[in-house]
Amino acid sequence: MVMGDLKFCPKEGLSRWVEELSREHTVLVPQQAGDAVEFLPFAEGSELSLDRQPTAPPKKSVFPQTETLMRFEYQKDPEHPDRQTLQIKETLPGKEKTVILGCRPCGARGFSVFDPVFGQGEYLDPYYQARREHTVFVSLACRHPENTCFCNWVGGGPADSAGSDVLMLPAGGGYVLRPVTDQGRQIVEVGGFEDASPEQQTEADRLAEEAAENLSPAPELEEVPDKLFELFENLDFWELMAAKCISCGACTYLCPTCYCFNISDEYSGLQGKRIRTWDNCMSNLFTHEASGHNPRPTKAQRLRNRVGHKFSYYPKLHEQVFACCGCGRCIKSCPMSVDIREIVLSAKEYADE
Amino acid sequence: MKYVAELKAKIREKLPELDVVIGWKQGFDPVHASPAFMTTPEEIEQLVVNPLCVQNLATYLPGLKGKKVGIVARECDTRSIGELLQESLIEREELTVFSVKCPGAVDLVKLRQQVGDLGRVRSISFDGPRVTVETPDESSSLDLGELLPGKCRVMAYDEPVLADFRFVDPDQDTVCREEADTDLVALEQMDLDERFAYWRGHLDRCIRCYACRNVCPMCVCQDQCIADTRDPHWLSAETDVRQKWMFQLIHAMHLAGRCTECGECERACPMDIPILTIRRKLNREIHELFGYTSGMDVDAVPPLLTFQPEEKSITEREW
Amino acid sequence: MSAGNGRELRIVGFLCNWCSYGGADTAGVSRLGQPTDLRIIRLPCTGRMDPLFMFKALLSGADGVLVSGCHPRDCHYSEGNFYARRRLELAKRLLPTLGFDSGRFEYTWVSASEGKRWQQVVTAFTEQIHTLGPGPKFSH
Amino acid sequence: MKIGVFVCHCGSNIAGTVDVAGVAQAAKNFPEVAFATDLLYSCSEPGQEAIVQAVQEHDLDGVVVAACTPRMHEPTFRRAVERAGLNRYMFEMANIREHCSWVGKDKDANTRKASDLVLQAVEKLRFDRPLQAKSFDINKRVLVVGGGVAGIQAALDCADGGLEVVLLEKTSTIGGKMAKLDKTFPTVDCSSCILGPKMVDVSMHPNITLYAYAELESVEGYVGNFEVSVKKKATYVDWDKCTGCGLCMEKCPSKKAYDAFNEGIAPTRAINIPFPQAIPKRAVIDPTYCRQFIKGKCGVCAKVCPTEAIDYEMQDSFVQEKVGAVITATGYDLFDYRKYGEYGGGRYPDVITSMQYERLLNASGPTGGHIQRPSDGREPKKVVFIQCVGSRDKSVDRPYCSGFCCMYTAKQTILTKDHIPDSQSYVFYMDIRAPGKMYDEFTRRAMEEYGAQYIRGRVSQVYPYKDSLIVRGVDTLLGSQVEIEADLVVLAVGAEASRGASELAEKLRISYDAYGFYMESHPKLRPVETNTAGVYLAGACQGSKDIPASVGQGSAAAAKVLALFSKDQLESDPQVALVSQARCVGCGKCVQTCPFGAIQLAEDRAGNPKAEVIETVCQGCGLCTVTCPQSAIQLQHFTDNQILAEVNALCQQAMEESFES
Repeated sequence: MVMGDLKFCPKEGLSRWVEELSREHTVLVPQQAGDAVEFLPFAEGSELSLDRQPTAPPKKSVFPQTETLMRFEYQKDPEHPDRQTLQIKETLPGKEKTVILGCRPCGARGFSVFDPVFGQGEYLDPYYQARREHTVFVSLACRHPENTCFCNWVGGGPADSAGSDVLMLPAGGGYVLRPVTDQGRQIVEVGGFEDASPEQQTEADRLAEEAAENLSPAPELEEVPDKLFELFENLDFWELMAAKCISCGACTYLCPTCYCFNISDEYSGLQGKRIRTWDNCMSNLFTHEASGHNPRPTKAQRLRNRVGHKFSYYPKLHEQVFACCGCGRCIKSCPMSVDIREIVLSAKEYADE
Repeated sequence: MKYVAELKAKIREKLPELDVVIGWKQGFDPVHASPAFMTTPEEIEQLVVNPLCVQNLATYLPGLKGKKVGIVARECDTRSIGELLQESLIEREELTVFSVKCPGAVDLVKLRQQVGDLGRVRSISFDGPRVTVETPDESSSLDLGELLPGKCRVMAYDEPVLADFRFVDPDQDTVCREEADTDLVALEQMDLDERFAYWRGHLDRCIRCYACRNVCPMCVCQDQCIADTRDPHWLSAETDVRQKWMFQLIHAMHLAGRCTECGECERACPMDIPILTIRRKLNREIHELFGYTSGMDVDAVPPLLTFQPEEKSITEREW
Repeated sequence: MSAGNGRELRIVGFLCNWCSYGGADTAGVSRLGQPTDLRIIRLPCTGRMDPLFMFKALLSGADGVLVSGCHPRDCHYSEGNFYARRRLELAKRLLPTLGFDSGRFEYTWVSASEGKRWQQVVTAFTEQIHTLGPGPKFSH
Repeated sequence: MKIGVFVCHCGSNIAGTVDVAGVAQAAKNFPEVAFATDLLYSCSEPGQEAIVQAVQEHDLDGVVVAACTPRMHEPTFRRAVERAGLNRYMFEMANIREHCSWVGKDKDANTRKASDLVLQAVEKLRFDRPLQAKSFDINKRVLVVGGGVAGIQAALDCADGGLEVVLLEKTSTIGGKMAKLDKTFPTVDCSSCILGPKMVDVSMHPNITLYAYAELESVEGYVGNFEVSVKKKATYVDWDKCTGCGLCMEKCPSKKAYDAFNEGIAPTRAINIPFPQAIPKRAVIDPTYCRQFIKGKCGVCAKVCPTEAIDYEMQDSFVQEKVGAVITATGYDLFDYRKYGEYGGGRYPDVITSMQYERLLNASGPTGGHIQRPSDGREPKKVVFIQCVGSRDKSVDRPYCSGFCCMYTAKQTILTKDHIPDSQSYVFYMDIRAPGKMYDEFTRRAMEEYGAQYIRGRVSQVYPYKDSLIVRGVDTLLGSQVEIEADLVVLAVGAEASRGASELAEKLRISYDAYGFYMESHPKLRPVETNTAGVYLAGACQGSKDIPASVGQGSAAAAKVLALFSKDQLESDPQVALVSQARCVGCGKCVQTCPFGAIQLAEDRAGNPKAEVIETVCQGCGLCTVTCPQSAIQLQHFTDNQILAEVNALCQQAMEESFES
């Protein structure tokens, strides 16, 4: 780390910085709405809600729930109404920069699961790429891991910088700002902060370590991808795991790493648009085929897919990386308290037997 | 609860005749209970009954049709069971109801407002109306009455709608009570524009996860819900607030005269949208119009599946 | 002849084929002038009137919704309007809670012979919607 | 899909207040519209031909006609598109006449509206699917309700045409009002002489089953297959045994019973045969007057009856009949003359109704055809007739003209002169309505040959003076007050809907107007049909009518039934409910609400309960579609998607505003 890179932002300086940033960029900050905490555009008077893990991760800023892929319009020849031409309008996202400030490291890390799918390799997704390139993540390191946190299981940690452009480390009644990327550095510069003192840096490191120690120890998961694979045909196991699941989409829609989508056309008169919307493998319709056949007719098969995808199929495709950032939202937002950790461990133990 | 031992014994006794008994067990942390599907004596040992057992287990019953099912149910939960029976969505012969006197319930949103992030709670214990919560920073002593979900404040249930076995502690009082519906009253004090803005604002948060629908014991369509189909195409896949609002109206209207106000929809909503209010409003109107309360009488006909040639409570407009 | 202030508002009518649609026809045959805001959707019976159509119309930008069917006891299908009355009354009562004036939705009964009554209903309802003005909109 | 749009001028009916060509031009820009034009008269032969040609030339898949109401010409155009080779349900109508050009004055607004209505029809049509009718067997029996002259005619014509007829009559004899009349206008021939033989024909006809003293209890089913329950009211006389000898009536000690047949001008016995030519000629006990019922003892009739037909314990009984069509011929009732207090009807015995007067004139009436004042039996010399008693008067909610009172009053003045040559008749009238063959000539004869004095004006008061009545009125032609000292005042009471007509209509699911007269399907083109398939109208139940018109309608209704039954099978309307087996969860809510019992729970191959529609029983109301929360049962041609398409089309503008957001 280059000395002089680390800046200190006093607590009361935060909103000034955000205000400054919001002159040039859209700044999404966690704000309370109802009892939920959401990423909403900062406006004058917005109150930042940084104490709780945001209810929803910042996923939708890069991967919106509805992405318009294109607009189209039929144009008719008034003399020959049976002849019509189709006009297609591109709808790529603009190049304005968005800053997401106050997400947790796990929320930013989530995009590292997206990148291999949408942003690397043979097939590139221009919508994702455009948004990803123009979004800056200023993550807030966690001080107090929650009962549901398990980032350490999947390679993360309370002060993990993967996916973030700037890391905000709590210290000395404010934050030590640690730029991770050049974009991050530029963002920090806007604040005109003073360098962080060595004491502040030490305290920040100490608090980060403390937080990491407060996480329950991570189990060994190396064998899990294969073991889940072996359990694929074992429906009894999955029925047991899924007994209390109600097949809703709270887990997937709040998951920073779930990226499945559906594409549909919506019309109004002669105009229409092709949209891409989040899809949800817990839904019966996810694999409902046009013939009426559904290879995953029950919730057991769907839960198997969700867990399997995250802890088996994805890592097998992408260098043993789990498609999970350990944020624990699926656990705490589940109305029936389904615990993915329990399922992963059960799978591991089941295979052990 | 003192009766838990007795309850466990009874479940153990009946288990051989049953495919599964649904109850609650401790969840992933101190403040979360989780549904338990008990098939072995060991699993029965894990059964708990306390104010954290908030899930209405009746929601699982239609999915288990054809099996012999035992269910542990609070008084208000039996109202949902009554409605399911009334609509022939489950069979009485397949069902064994272990009715427990409700120990009260904790609205986790209210608890969070009192003690902060629930993910940091180390322990929680109950002693009559006192609730003691420990976090790494402090210990709080709270009043259970302050933590009750809204649904426990609008209707009082002393007795279950139906029960095969009943478990009550001798000194136990009914926790829920009938009071003015404060949420609804607050809403009705707003003017129309404010109410419109209220719903627009709240519903904009909806992520269309349909937890409200899937947790609802009365949502019998489940996989066939019209929210998901293109034929009929009631909703588009777009996520604008109109679609979200329309979905809530579909849900509410399909529950009209059927909703048992268990409040699971609102509890399940991860985005904390106060959707139960719409259903309560409809229930209140149904009661006023037809003198009907869903789920209380297994033999009644739901009000929207019947009519009177002269409707005493409907005053039609003169033109 | 939009009621009053010139600008038309969007009013969607749902009429049963046997009575009210015929009543609107009778009004037409008798040349009973009416405001032009209303557009009519023909249903076989008010029993086919899903209250959700009304919500859908209002959420889609309609300013008013009018349902009309056979008088109670006169339903071509015996009972359709009896069910409709319960469903529609309930839906109407929900509207204010959602932030819509309950006057944006009315249901009534007009027989095939009541052209005059139909004229009155359309005129009064259109005036009512114009008094309320455009419905709440979801501008972004 | 390729849609053709045809916008009708209807001469100037539409084109006068709608820019028809503009609407057609606008339609060219609607989705999937491949052809649009305007037509002068789309329903005319060249108009229909143009549609057929366009469908074939442009290879259209569906047609929208923007013209008059679909209630008028939908069947016409459906046939036209069928001729063009399309399925008849690939057609929609936009009603731009009754709902647009005829009710809006502003041409721009009308044109916009017409355009919207066409778009709405186009958007619905995009979801139309070809539907195929199914055939079903029919029961070629017909039920005729009402045994007056219209019902008798309908029953005889049907029976002669080879149909089995069930004839229902509320009173104990058929004949209706006509049986009470003395003579008929304008021929002055004897009413019972022309009706009597027809009544006998009914009783003798092998194809007719007559239930007298019976009422319709309930009706189930649909055209071709109705199931009716007939209530046979207790007569307390076993009609299988009764021979109609009349001995009981002669010996009955209760002599003050109300004589409905004679309009109450004289009492009758508690056991009674209304008149000698009654069909069936059977006695009925009126328990409100019978001593056996009031006091619990008497039994005279039972003792004297030679066939032991009397049965005091008799109860109402019910018979079930299956028929394929119903003709209602329930006739009319008379206006209550007491409602005009100023005429003294009901207070002064010598103020009587025209029908009571008929009974006084009739040789089979209680006076043997001698005109006698009810008060003292004296022969009246001056008779005043007051017309429009309960007709053309908004103040008594009878704004319509009963149509026949002018004629029967003229007849009664003639008969009065015939009976009492030195008598003088006066007629207070508003207008003379005599628009029938030989009708006006007849009223002239009454005035000119029989010297009836017609006074154009209303009567303000009738009051007793000594042993006569003073009729005070106004002669509007002379502009002076008139006072006539009358011996007898006859009120020409108007017709009103038969009592109980609305209850019957509800059972039959037919419409009636504000006065209780039944609604015909179309006032000009379908005068004896109702909007309920298989139910027809004959006679005054549809509106006041004289005898020739009633007989004509009786025959017309019979002809309709015979035409209906000329096929062995009927085609069911395919606009019925259809269950998506994949989406039905078998909750049975539709079964619970269907008014026709057209849905039953069956099992699919896996044994899951699924709703199943009995297509021929389903009437297509759509109640089930709304009841089903997952919309698994859809009313075809009115599916959720079709109605949503219409809603969306009408809200498109508002939708598009947000679409760009």
